[in-house]
Amino acid sequence: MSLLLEPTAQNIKDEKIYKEMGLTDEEFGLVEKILGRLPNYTELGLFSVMWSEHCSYKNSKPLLKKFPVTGEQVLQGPGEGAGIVDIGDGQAVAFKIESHNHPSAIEPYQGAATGVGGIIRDVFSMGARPIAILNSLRFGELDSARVRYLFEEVVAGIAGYGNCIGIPTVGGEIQFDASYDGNPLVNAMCVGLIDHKDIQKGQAKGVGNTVMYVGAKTGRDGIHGATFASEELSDASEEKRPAVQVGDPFMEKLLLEACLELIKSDALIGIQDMGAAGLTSSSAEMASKAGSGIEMNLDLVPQRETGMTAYEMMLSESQERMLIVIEKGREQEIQELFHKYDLDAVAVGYVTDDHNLRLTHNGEVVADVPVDALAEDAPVYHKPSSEPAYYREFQAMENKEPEVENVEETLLALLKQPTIASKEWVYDQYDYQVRTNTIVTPGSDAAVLRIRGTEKALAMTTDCNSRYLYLDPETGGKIAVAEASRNIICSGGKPLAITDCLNFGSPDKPEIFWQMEKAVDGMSEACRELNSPVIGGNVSLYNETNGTAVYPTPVVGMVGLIDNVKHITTQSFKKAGDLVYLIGDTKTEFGGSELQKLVHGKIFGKAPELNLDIEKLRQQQLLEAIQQGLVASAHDLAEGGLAVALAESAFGTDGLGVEAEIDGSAVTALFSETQSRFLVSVSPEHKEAFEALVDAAHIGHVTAQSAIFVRNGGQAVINRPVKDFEDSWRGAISCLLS
Amino acid sequence: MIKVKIHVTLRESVLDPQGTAVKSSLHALNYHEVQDVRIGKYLEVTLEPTDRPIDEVVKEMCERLLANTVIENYEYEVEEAVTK
Amino acid sequence: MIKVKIHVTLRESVLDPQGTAVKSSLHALNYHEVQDVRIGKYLEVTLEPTDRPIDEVVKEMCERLLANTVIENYEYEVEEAVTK
Amino acid sequence: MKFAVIVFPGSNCDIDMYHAIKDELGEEAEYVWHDEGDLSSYDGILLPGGFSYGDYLRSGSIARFSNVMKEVVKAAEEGKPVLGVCNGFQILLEAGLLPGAMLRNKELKFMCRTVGLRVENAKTMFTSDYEKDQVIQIPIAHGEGNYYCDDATFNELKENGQIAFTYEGTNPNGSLGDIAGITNAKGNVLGMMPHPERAVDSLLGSADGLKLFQSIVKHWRDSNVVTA
Ligand SMILES: Nc1ncnc2c1ncn2[C@@H]1O[C@H](COP(=O)(O)OP(=O)(O)O)[C@@H](O)[C@H]1O
Ligand SMILES: [Mg+2]
Repeated sequence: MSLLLEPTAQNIKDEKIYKEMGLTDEEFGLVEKILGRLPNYTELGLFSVMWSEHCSYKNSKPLLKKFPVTGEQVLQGPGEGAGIVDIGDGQAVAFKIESHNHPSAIEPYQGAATGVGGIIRDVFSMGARPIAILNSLRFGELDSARVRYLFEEVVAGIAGYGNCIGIPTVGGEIQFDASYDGNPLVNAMCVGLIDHKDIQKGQAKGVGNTVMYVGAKTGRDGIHGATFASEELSDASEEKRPAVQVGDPFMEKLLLEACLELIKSDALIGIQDMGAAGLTSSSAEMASKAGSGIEMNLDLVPQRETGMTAYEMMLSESQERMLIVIEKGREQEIQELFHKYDLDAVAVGYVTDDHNLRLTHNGEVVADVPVDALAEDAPVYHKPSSEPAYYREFQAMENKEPEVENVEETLLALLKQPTIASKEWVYDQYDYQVRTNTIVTPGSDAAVLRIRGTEKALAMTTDCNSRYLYLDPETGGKIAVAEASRNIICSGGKPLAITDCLNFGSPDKPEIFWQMEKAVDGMSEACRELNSPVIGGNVSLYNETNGTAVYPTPVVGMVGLIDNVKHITTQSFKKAGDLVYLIGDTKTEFGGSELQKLVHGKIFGKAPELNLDIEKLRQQQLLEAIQQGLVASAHDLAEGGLAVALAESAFGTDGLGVEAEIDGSAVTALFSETQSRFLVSVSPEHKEAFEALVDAAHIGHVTAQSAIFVRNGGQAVINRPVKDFEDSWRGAISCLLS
Repeated sequence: MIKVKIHVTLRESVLDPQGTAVKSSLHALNYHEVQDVRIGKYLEVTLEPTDRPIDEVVKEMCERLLANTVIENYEYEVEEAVTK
Repeated sequence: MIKVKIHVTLRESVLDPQGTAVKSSLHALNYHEVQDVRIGKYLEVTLEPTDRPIDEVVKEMCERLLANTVIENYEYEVEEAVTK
Repeated sequence: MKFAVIVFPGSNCDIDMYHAIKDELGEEAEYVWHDEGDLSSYDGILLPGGFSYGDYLRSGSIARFSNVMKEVVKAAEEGKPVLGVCNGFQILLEAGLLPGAMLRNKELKFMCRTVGLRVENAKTMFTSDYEKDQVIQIPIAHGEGNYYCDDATFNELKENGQIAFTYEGTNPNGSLGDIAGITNAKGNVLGMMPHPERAVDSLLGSADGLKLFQSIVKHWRDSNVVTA
């Protein structure tokens, strides 16, 4: 039902109704000052959503400024729907990652589905053809029924949307940890391809030009979604819950094709998707960016329900909608274009020069506010930050080896940990091949897609080990970027840029704000060092349940360019007799490791160190070797260390095994998570050339016998058929689910 | 034996893409008299009687599993059937 | 306005994988009294009255689009509602 | 040979089909939008995979009323090769060009993987380049591929050699008799759940699907091109 009786402006002030909408007393005072009068209910709604963290980044803006955002390759940095980087020959790649954590906690299927739908719109609103979807997911431990439900439904929702719209879901990552129990993280990333000449901006330029609404009709779903996403989940959020948005991927497929046809038209001036805060943010931001204003008649907005108020229409987050600005007088041809796809395209307003967003409804002006006040001039907060006590304790700890009785059994147990186990149960549900460009399907370090009509390919990955970030956000932030970069390198690509999604707890807590600050510092430094600027991203704060925050989880999405499909490399061993090398030294580093979690049931101590100079050098050397055709397989060492990497490289090879020799402590050699390491196999004919180029230790060779055989000082510590390990690894997740 | 017929429908304000698509298709087939289509689920559950009141059992099953009350409503009818 | 409630169910002879899955889930939740679950669709179609008899119209819509009679049966009830 | 790739709202493997024909097979292909009313200039008709009309209600149920479907029926009657893959197969079933119906996968999940297919009948115009009982590797990607028909129909399919492909090894979706693809009685309409158009380039994993298209072209050349 609609709110038939909206409170009056005076009521709002006297009864502090703005508080229910998430505005503070000071913020309300600021609104009053900007307007020079009291806001009415609709206007208050506009301010409250636009000044929410989700839209305004009011708590994170000062941090985001630290990110390096420029580089030769960058065509569009942060600020538009998606960032864009050049890949040569007049082509570019557009990509962005976004969170849909809160909606997914409430309704996991639809929350995840609409998350995918939203990020796809961000990419095609730039004029790019979406070519791939990735995700990054965090759940509690799978022994809880609620977590299993969330996990299964989120995966089904991602699959349901992506498969139907026909964009392959090609990769992602999942971690399971108790800190995400009540607050799963669902981040979706979309990658698109675009010709430089087609790049669009979300700008409302040219006084008198027509503002058109295209796509699905507006309903009462998702009202105040952006505000909701900027608060922590509690039992009270139950009542505040807006009607959940349901995604319609079929509608979005039509909208996608229509918009990609539209961008070829010279009638188009600007286009922006209606994401969070729907009609409000799209109109205010398009006008603010262009230095113009917009007037809209809400009577003309296509509506799914009857009797909607101006407030409801402006704050609705119904999905699959876009706002476009076109040259005045060309409405009909645009309408015809959309009608071909059975879509509504309705002129709802026009561009003005008074810098205001003016709305009329039923013949009355229902809102008249400066667009800059909504978009650009939202308050910015510099939150207090303080180093948490736990961090000091962890830093004071010595690096110690967890106690392990039997190395072989430990490897089996590690491979069954859901964070390490095969994610086949997940990606089997994703159509990762549609559009027939996916050369490296899910299961290797990065996914690789060819670019039709060229020799080139794109490698893409999402990464973030939040355990390291919890122990040490600065180092963990560096590692997240470095790991993404390693995955791109191992696939034969050169990193181009990253997009990031900063998932944290409440910034109002100084310890959490400190985590944010440090993580951003670490990420920025790694981006600078590895020449991979940040071209866009998203912030999701207040990821807490009943006062406990999730681990700091700044997910990194990275795209790299592979010059020639011949350079594509995967992690699987290729041929018996190939030499196996380990790049990088190994230290006793178990803070936040899988082994520590397995043995102690918790994490503590120092995160593994990261030296960016060494990281960079090793990545350069390895890429060079790959490009020279010297490398048969390459895999970075991540969770579970060398032992897990050896096993993973042997899996899915139809009968290959590996023999390796380690020295020193077997536990450290096999399970330490020291950074900047790679496992590489090289055909014997390339031995000299490879060794001349890369600093690497020759540790063994690929065998025709399908076993993992590791000796430590001449004595076998692991000797068992690959199948035993592979079955444990492959079956672990479905086993935990049933 | 007890047979319970359960209807699970989408809540008001929740988008029904399936119903919308079917409605357009009916229009395309010249059923212009169709004003609205909403699509839900229909479940027939057969149960043995137990100690607990049947209404309690059915409601609980609906809330826990059969309906997703975040977006759906449910209704049911109980039919006592002769044991075969 | 006429409201028609349509039930589309799988034919007896056709296996209902979804019903079977829901039944096992109910068992897993300790509803051991559940003997059988069948899942079908429930459609609410609102129509303006026309010259043609409503039964004729509804049957035709079901046969042509709403049910696939190779695997499904349908049933319906007509409710006349007062025009708003 | 000139192929029509029919595009319904929600089709999404149209581009794969188009490129398989043009780039790998080297024949002509054109997209044909669902409301088109004439297919007479095409020699073969391809109904690609995807989610026509969102697969709402039942997969294929809405698409089969598209304008172009009357023309597809006509082409089938004229004996032109008509191939429906995945959603295309579902549409052919709903349209009655092939017998039976499709249910949800028995695991109730969408499934994307490469499976082994056994060529049951190598004498059709779609399979003549394969050997009987040859096992080929072709990707599947569907949520509703659990083929069903009544006993009488199943017996007819067997007797007439209308079962073109069956799943080898594990049946991924629970389909009756492991059926992966069937033809009509005349043999010129083939519906299959696996995607041969995704298996035409070994860069993407398998080229086993190419022979299916080559069979079609060969059959067409043999019956249409008079050698000088
Ligand atoms: N949520 C997911 N969706 C799709 N693919 C996934 C998902 N999670 C993991 N994968 C795939 O499984 C493989 C292994 O993942 P992961 O262990 O995170 O790799 P890495 O440690 O190299 O980053 C990758 O190919 C990845 O894309
Ligand atoms: Mg990796």
